[in-house]
Amino acid sequence: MSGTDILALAACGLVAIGLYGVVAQAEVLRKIIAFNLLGAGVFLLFGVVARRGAAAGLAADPVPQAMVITGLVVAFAATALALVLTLRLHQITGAATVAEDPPSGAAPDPASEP
Amino acid sequence: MTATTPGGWLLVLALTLPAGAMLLGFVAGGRHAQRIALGALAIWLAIALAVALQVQASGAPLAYVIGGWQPPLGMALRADGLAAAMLLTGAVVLLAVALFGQGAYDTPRGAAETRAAYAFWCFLPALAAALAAAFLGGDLFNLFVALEMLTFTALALACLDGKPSQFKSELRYLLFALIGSVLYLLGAGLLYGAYGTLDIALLAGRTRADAPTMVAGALMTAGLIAKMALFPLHFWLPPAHAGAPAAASALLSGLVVKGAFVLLLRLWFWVLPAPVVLGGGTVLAALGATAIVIGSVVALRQERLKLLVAYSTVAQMGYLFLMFPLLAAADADAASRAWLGGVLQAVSHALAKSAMFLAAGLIAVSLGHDRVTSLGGAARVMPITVIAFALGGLSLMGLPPSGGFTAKWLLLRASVETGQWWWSLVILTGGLLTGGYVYRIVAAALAPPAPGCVARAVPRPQELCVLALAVASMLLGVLPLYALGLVRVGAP
Amino acid sequence: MSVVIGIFSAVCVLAGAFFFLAGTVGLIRFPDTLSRVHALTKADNLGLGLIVLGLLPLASGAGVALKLVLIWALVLVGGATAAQLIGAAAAKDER
Amino acid sequence: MTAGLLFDLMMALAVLGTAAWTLAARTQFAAVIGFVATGLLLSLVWVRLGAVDVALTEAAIGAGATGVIILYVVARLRGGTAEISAATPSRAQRALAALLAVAVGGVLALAVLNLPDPAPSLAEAALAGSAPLGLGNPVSAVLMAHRGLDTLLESVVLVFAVLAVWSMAADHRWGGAPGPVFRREESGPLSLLARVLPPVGIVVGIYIAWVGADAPGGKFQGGTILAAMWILPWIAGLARPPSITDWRLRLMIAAGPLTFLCVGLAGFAVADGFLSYPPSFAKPLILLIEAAMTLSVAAALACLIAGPPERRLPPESMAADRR
Repeated sequence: MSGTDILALAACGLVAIGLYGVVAQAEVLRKIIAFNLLGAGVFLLFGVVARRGAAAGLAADPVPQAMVITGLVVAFAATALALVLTLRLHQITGAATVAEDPPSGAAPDPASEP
Repeated sequence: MTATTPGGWLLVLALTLPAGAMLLGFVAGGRHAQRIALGALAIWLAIALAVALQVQASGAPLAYVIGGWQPPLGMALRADGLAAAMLLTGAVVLLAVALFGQGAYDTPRGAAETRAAYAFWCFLPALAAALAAAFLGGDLFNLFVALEMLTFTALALACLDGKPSQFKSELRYLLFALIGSVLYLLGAGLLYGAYGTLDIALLAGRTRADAPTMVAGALMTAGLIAKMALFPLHFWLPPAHAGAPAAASALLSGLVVKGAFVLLLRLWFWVLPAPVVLGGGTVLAALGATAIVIGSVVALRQERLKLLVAYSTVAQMGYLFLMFPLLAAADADAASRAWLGGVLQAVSHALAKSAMFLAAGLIAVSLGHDRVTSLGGAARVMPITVIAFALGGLSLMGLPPSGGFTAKWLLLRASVETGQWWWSLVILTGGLLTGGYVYRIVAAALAPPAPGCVARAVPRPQELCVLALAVASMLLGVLPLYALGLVRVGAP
Repeated sequence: MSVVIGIFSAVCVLAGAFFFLAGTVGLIRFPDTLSRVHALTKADNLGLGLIVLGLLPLASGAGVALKLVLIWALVLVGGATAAQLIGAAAAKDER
Repeated sequence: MTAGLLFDLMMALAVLGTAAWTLAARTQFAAVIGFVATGLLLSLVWVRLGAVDVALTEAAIGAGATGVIILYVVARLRGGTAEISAATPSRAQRALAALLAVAVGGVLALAVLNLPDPAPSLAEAALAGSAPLGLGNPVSAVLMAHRGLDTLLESVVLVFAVLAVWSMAADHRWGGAPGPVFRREESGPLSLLARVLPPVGIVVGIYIAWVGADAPGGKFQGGTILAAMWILPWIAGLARPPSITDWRLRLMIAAGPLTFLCVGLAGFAVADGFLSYPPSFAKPLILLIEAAMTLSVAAALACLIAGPPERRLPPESMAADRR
């Protein structure tokens, strides 16, 4: 087993940890953190793929590296958006989870819209 | 080897024009954003039409190699019949929704910029750019970026009203969509590791049925069906789509979910090896069949018009999955019919469902509520809107002469011809249940107004936009067969 | 000559690593926020300083050496400010 | 060789350990700290993987900027314990989630360890493709030329995100400056830092963006540092951010993708088509795009971190109110 294989297993572990956190935690904020761990695991997998493709004197294949840089920026934007929505939800309703409301609030009243 | 075809530059234009319009509208703001968006969407429709005609005329997919860099190092844009048909559908729906949106999101001359109007007029061309990227993209990673463009746009459009009740269901939607994207990306990473490219044309026919490919396929499929709200991952959709303002609901249910659908088709019928498709297709179709039955039954029991229409989306998306096992069948004619039927279902649902959501929005504005039991009098105040709703409903049911009929008939025939007759039972049951909930609405709207019910008239131009969409979904059913041949260009 | 430089670098970097270790032990073992911050910033600033000092003779040119010193200076400024802010917040909490 | 193996093993265990600790942390604050620690360890892992560009981006954006915005929201969420405990999944549900996670992780491991050997790679092609562009860093060449469409769309996505974040504002706050109001601090460490650091930080940020053409670095890493240097005076209350309706701010955010788009379309006229560069002008054009993108990344990141406007009125009218 090579060092890259060990890091590949770490990527798989990170994906599993992130996935568990996203599913099993209640607070949205913790879900968002877990989502980022999941994303980090996915990017790490790209890193392992890049490292395996080291050739022509380069330490790693540049194409997956470029994809990760693009992906990191997109993931940051997604996180920012999710956090703003979390904060606004909390400011307006005081909620910190996305659990179903009690039945009375389950059907949003669209009557007031344009 | 991909080569740029004549007319390939149209694909570049289809992607850059709405993106540029969004950026310009973003900077200019206010009334300018509105005019830029309307102008850009009109030109975009012309471009989409030109792409469709070119594909139809040449009988071969269009392609454009970006920057002259050949895949696998570079990337290509491609438009086969599927992409051209979806692009055209997107352009028609977006332009109709934009014209409809002039009612609610108009910024009069001299008026200050408002939040909702600014966001609406920036995100319409944004959605056009996202759809163009998703339909034309030839590279699986580039399609990931397109998926995220779709997610951000959809989320912002859904929150347009700024209603507190909306934030929770939209946040839930966002979490689902983001996890879906990440799973998709994970699969793409594995595919790159296995084949050293993410170009769809290069992957096609090259993939092996080994562990990395199978796992990648499973992860990407899971991510995409979460975004498409296939049973049992459907529960985020109805509140998220029903709570959005009418113009946004129409776009979310009509177009946004179709972006993920096109990606799923690309994955299954271009990238994954045939044995996987054969086995997995039946699983997907079984989930789709469950979605058809459960979505329709739940829709039948809804008290609110918009929620009813949203549950109907869950059911209608189910039909799209019936094509998967049929396409893998040995009978080439039947497979070709299933392909045409499936794509037509996506197109006709986009047109019909956006018409129905816009109609539901107008009804809610006019009556001040959208309780199904007290829609009485609606047909008197706004006959055009109710007719449009009913026409859309006919297409969903699959009654002739609608686009939905052609689609469902083709799927039905293909399922009998391939010996998988059980799917035809699902199609028929779904049609009956759909008839049930559409009848419920139309009958309630035709009833005399309840005493004390005050219904306001709605602007005629808005009603006509809705009618145009509904009529378009009907016209699809009377199109001559050679026009439908477009969808077959470059089919798997 | 190069042997002397090598020994000098190794001693400095090892000493720096020791200070980092000490700072981290302090972070974990000390009872309250103020003493933890105290242990961390002091020890880490010194540790990083020693590591930079050890790496300086190995730098390939004046530009690289300047960058190394700049890194140390920036960490020093950032660490000092953060420590002050954390300390102020901790003091406010106690009151 | 074994020392390297041991180091990789330690790094892997440290990353997994901090990640698990992040999930188990008792408070949200502790969870964020765990997340940032995981991110910093990951950037070391990226160096081990030979991807220094990614290591910089991970440290700047993955751990740094993401950590900052999460922390900023944690500080503003209060209470809701009853709701949280009501929504917490039951023991059986959590066991099911764990089973799912382990299954996905296991299957994934199986797939990764079965990737073909020798691995397919585009390294050679990318290296050959970056020489004619005059770029010494093949990652930059892939980002700017071979996969330029990704980067173009990504920069457009950043504008989408800024607009989406703004559109979450309350209606009556439209036209305000991004983010909450910070009290002006005349003295104190933060105020001192906000005065002393930006001149140095701006130079460092521009340097990192500039050096990206030939060495690890680039617009995203440099832009993040510039964004931090812009936000610092806002937080210290020393400078007011511009109003979100100010066209200059909007142009700053959109300048990068607009420049990229224009240069790309100009390729139709002066080169081989969309997003191709004329051979003799490739490097200056790429540097032009990089410069505009650095500015836009900095502005967009700053706006994403600040969030939607929370002041009642734009600064000018606030002054008018007081009079």
